[in-house]
Amino acid sequence: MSENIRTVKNATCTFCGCLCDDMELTVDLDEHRITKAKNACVLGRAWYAEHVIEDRPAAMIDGKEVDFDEAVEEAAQVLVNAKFPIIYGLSDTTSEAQREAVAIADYIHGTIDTTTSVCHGPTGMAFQGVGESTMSLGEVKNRADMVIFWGGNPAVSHPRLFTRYAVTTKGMFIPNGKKDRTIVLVDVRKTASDPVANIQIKVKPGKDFELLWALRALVKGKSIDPSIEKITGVSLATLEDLVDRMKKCNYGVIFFGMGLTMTRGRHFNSGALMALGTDLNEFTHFVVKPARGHGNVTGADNVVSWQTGYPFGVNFNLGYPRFNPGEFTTVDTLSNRDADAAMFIASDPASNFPKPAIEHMKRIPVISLDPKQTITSSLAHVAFTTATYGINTTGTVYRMDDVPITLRKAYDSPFPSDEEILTAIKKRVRELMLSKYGTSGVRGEAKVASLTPL
Amino acid sequence: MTETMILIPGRTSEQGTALNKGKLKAEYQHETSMLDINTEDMERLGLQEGDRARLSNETGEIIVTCRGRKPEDLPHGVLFIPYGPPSSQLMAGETAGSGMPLSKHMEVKIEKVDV
Amino acid sequence: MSLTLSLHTLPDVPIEADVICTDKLNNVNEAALSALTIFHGKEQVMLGDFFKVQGKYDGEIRIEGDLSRIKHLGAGMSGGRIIISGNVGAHLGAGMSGGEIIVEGNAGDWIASEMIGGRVIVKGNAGHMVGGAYRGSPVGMQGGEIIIHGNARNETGNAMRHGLIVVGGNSEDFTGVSMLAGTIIVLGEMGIRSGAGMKRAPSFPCIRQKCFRHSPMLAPIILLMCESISHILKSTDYKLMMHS
Amino acid sequence: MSSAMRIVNGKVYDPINKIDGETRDICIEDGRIVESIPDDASRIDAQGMVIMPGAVDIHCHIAGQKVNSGRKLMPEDHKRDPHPGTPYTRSGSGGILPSTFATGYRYATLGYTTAMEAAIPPLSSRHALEELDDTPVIDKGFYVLLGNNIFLQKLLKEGRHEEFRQAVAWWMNAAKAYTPKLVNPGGDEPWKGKRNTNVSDIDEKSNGISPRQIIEAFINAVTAMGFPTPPHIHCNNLGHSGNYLTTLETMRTAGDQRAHIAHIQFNSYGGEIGKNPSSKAAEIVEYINQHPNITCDVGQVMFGKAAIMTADAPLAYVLRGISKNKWVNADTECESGCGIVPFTYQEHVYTHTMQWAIGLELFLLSEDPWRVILSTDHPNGGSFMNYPKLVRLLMDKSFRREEIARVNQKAIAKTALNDLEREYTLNEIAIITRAGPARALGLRNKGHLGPGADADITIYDEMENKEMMFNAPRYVIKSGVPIISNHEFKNDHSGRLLHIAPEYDQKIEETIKPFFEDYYSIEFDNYPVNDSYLHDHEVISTGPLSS
Repeated sequence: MSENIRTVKNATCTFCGCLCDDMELTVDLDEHRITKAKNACVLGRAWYAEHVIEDRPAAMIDGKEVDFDEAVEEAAQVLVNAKFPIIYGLSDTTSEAQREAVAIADYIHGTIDTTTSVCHGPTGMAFQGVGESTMSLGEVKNRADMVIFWGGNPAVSHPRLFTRYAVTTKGMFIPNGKKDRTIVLVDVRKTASDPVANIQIKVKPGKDFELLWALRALVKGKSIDPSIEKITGVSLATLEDLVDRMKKCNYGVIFFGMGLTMTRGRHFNSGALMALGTDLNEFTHFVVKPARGHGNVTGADNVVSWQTGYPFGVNFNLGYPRFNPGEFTTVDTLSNRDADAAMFIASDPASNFPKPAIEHMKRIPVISLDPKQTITSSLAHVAFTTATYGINTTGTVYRMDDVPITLRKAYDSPFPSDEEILTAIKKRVRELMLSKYGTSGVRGEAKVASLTPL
Repeated sequence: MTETMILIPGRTSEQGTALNKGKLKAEYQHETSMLDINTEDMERLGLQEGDRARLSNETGEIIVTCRGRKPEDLPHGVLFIPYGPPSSQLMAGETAGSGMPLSKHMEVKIEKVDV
Repeated sequence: MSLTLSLHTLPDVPIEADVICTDKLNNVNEAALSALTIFHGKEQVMLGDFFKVQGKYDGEIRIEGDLSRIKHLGAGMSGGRIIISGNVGAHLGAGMSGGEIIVEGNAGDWIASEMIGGRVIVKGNAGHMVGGAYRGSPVGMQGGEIIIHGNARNETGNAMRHGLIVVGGNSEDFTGVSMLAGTIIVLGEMGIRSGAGMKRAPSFPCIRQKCFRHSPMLAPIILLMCESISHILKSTDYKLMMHS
Repeated sequence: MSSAMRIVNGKVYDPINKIDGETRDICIEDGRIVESIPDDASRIDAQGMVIMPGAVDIHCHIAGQKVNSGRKLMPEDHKRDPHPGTPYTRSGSGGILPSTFATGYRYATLGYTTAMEAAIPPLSSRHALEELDDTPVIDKGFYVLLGNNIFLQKLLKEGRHEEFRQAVAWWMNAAKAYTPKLVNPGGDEPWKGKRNTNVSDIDEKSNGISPRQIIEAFINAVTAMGFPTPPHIHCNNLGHSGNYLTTLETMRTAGDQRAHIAHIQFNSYGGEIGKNPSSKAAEIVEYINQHPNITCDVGQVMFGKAAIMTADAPLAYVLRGISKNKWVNADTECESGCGIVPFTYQEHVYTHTMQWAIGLELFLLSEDPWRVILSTDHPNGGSFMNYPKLVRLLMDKSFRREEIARVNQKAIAKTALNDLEREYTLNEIAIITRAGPARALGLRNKGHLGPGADADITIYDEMENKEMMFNAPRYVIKSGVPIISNHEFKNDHSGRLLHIAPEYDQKIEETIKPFFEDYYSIEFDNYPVNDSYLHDHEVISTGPLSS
């Protein structure tokens, strides 16, 4: 350990959607390492402790080191010349970089999608059907006397959700913390989150939808047949008790996870849960919140929405944004062999996508931006090594509850940030598109007014 | 002996911390090929702790290492695996017009692999 | 002679060809037809780049070849007939208000979604969201008929308000989900959670027996094979809506 | 932008400089209006055209978390109205809640060059700033929601008025905002903490404080600190029958100090709560006519698609019960609530017609156009894209009559609308869309075409049909840059952020911090927005001198 030590207070850990912004980082500036991350959870500690500046070229084409500009040129050529280029990822980067990525998709008339489509995309679709009653995390801390976790395992996925926001923390109207709250956990199996709960409900795998609708019926005062226990594995008495508690609480919250969105029923599962939360507002104040995953996936939703009007899975083929999950989402554009080029930003779909999608990635030119070598970067035609957001770069990230936070940089990286790389690619694709089609060239809809060059 | 069960991939702390070290590292690869299975199901399938099992469906097949879990912790017929490249091999590309593959609810055949 | 379009080149990426629509081709000669713009991914190309065009539109278009990557065929059409000899891609006849589309092979997802009138017949199988609503929209099919000889997949008739869907084979999950009115008849088996979130149903449909009731306008009737959701729906008189 | 330009032969409407339709040259240099420029500068011949300053929207919802949540909520609405890109401009989606790019370009296509987002909780001001940076062409700023701020209420309850003032100034800086916004002050606590209830009277205490105490304190503090515009107030009981009394009391609370009542149409209803509203436009306008300290924007309802989008969460819940549509509620800790409901105003519905008529009555009875400003409370009363039609309703009596014939006659019969013959002049339109809002906002370089003003200029073809005329300016110049020429986009422009930076005693942070650490979920040091979010910006001066 060197003498050249710096402390960064109130840094934000970008590992999960909690985006805890109370990190106190001890940085060894000579070793380029974070030696201590006070306040971090087990995941956060690993996130910081394992972060090293990789000994890799900043840019590679087909595995060979190249100039940055050469890689930008090649990436731009690939994107402009493709007929159905897709851009995907974006959850582990800043909203500044996300804004550039959407601009590229707009300029090249490509498709943009984020990791939302394979985490809470179904929740976004359900939201479009039913809306939701929701809150910022401080409201949970200050007011929630009943907290339900459904289909998720926060102890493992969002370790500080319990202590910082939702269970043990004390708040304005919750002076005694956990003692003032009723905690309920609904899952198919025993998880590390179980001990936190006053009430644990084990639902049969794939029966969340039925259980949620039974609860909705009970909330509305309808009677439910006791055979519900046979269907869902949960007794009617348990459900009635739960409904009674939900109606009587003062401020109720349901956090839910991908146990709902990734199982059969998908958007209908999360929709049923959001509708339950809405129904309960007839009796008391009730809110729901998907426990979002990767650092800035919520920012990706926000940026794509404000720039295009749609949250994910957006296609610009006709010169304006269109939205259709199942058609323009990345698992589909890859599995259906629609995409003929792909740029993956700060995500590693080659390690977690369905097999047919991964197979298609190997057939088409791939551009990757990642701080580390990944399975995706290993198969990429153009690979950029990037600075890590929140450690080597500043920028804006959105917490799972849409609260935006500015990152604090711990130390410099020799690699450019996603934003810098994407800005360079954006500039180049714009030039290429203008030279290919001209400023007077009508692309997209015939509705577009043709313009003469300046 | 072969049985059809439901496979649920999910996160674990070990998988979460290992992926910070790198997905190409042994630790991550090891963690993502560990299968949690109810001990009674194991017994019926003739599997012992640490035995290798083959999971397969229409999409693909993988070999995993079995980790017993108490029946009250993991229901009969339900398998759990940390997310990763092995679980991807069993995931179909179909999203039913949603963009979301069925990533937490896959029907798989499980059988013991004799080494 | 009716108009015949034969696919002569397989597309690399999906083609969007809502220009192949009966309403748009009256009095257009072969050369002009060949020059119509279609989208090959993001590239604007001409119809003739992919299709051999023969004849003149006289109320009927015949389309030949493997059209499984051609989307939006007949979308928005209000009359006439399209006959497709092979398989066809997504959004076939989406939003159509009249006329007829006949598919000899299989069809993709979202066929006749948000349809207002007319008829679509698929002799093979169809994909997801037959006659369904696009995301965010509270109303799907508002009229017309869809006849699938084979199977249909998830969310058949999602948020349907009027019209008829008949599936000769099986349908999959969430058949008739959030239906407002209209008729869905499935002669085979259904997936789980059929009719979830239906509104305004006067009585609970038959369970465990096949029935065939047609009651347009008044109420959604769907042929339900017993599933767990049925219990809940029964006990709540269907009055629970997805929205309220 | 050093390019100089002269606009010749056009009829100029510049009420601030008392120019009413005279033909004059307008000279532009370096993004400003100047006295003169060399003769060889480029020219726009505006023969047969009308020249006005770029229009200023004093109240709209175009950015931030709640608008974006509404965008995510309504893909079906965007699908109907795509906004294609051009070689100069980005693409987007239209509909009732356009994407950021479409918002900026569409405002420009109506001749608007400034717009103020009306309701941002400080906790999400970064989000609003990022969106506003992606909203092209127009200059923009936002009002920050402080009327339900628990900490500020605590100071007031404890009688700590000086600290309250310091804290308000601190918050303006922390958020980079333009002025405080009070929405249903005092109503958040019963909504969030008392089973979705609300305050129903300006003197009803909730959590130990009444709406009147909050309103009074903000007006006093903002007046004392010389903010360019007073607090903008969304009154209690908004949308409820009988609420005009609350509105009158709210205005009385200001005494003779300045106050701005937002979308006052929604607060001009007679009748009994829970029953059909009647019109109390005359009573409201009479008060405003007699009290030059009051400004308001109308919040006109226009038939067709709208979206209820408000920090007044209990109101949105009531409307959700009526519309049965999808509903969003979003609570922000210690600061605000939020409700969203897609909505459609229909001609045949009694209440909707009544709302429409009340708005028009307010315009037509107003004796001082400088203080009764045009707005639809976009998207609450309808899209800002309705402004040209609204202008025609005000300027064209026979068109108004045709429209009146199409709506619910029972409602119309209970209003004075049929008796109002007034037609707005072009000069008055220039006042309610440009000069008035600029003056109400204290924007001295906006809303006029005198030397030193920002070169934000709209040039319309003069036409009989005023809706067509105001729908398609031939030229729109922003900061001296010709954005639209001959109806086509020829340039892009980012626009700048307008905000204030009042001075405060830094010691106030020591008072705020302990509360913050206990009850907020982010760290105090991470709360204030840093300057990197400002991009191109302008600080509007504050202090007694500027008032």
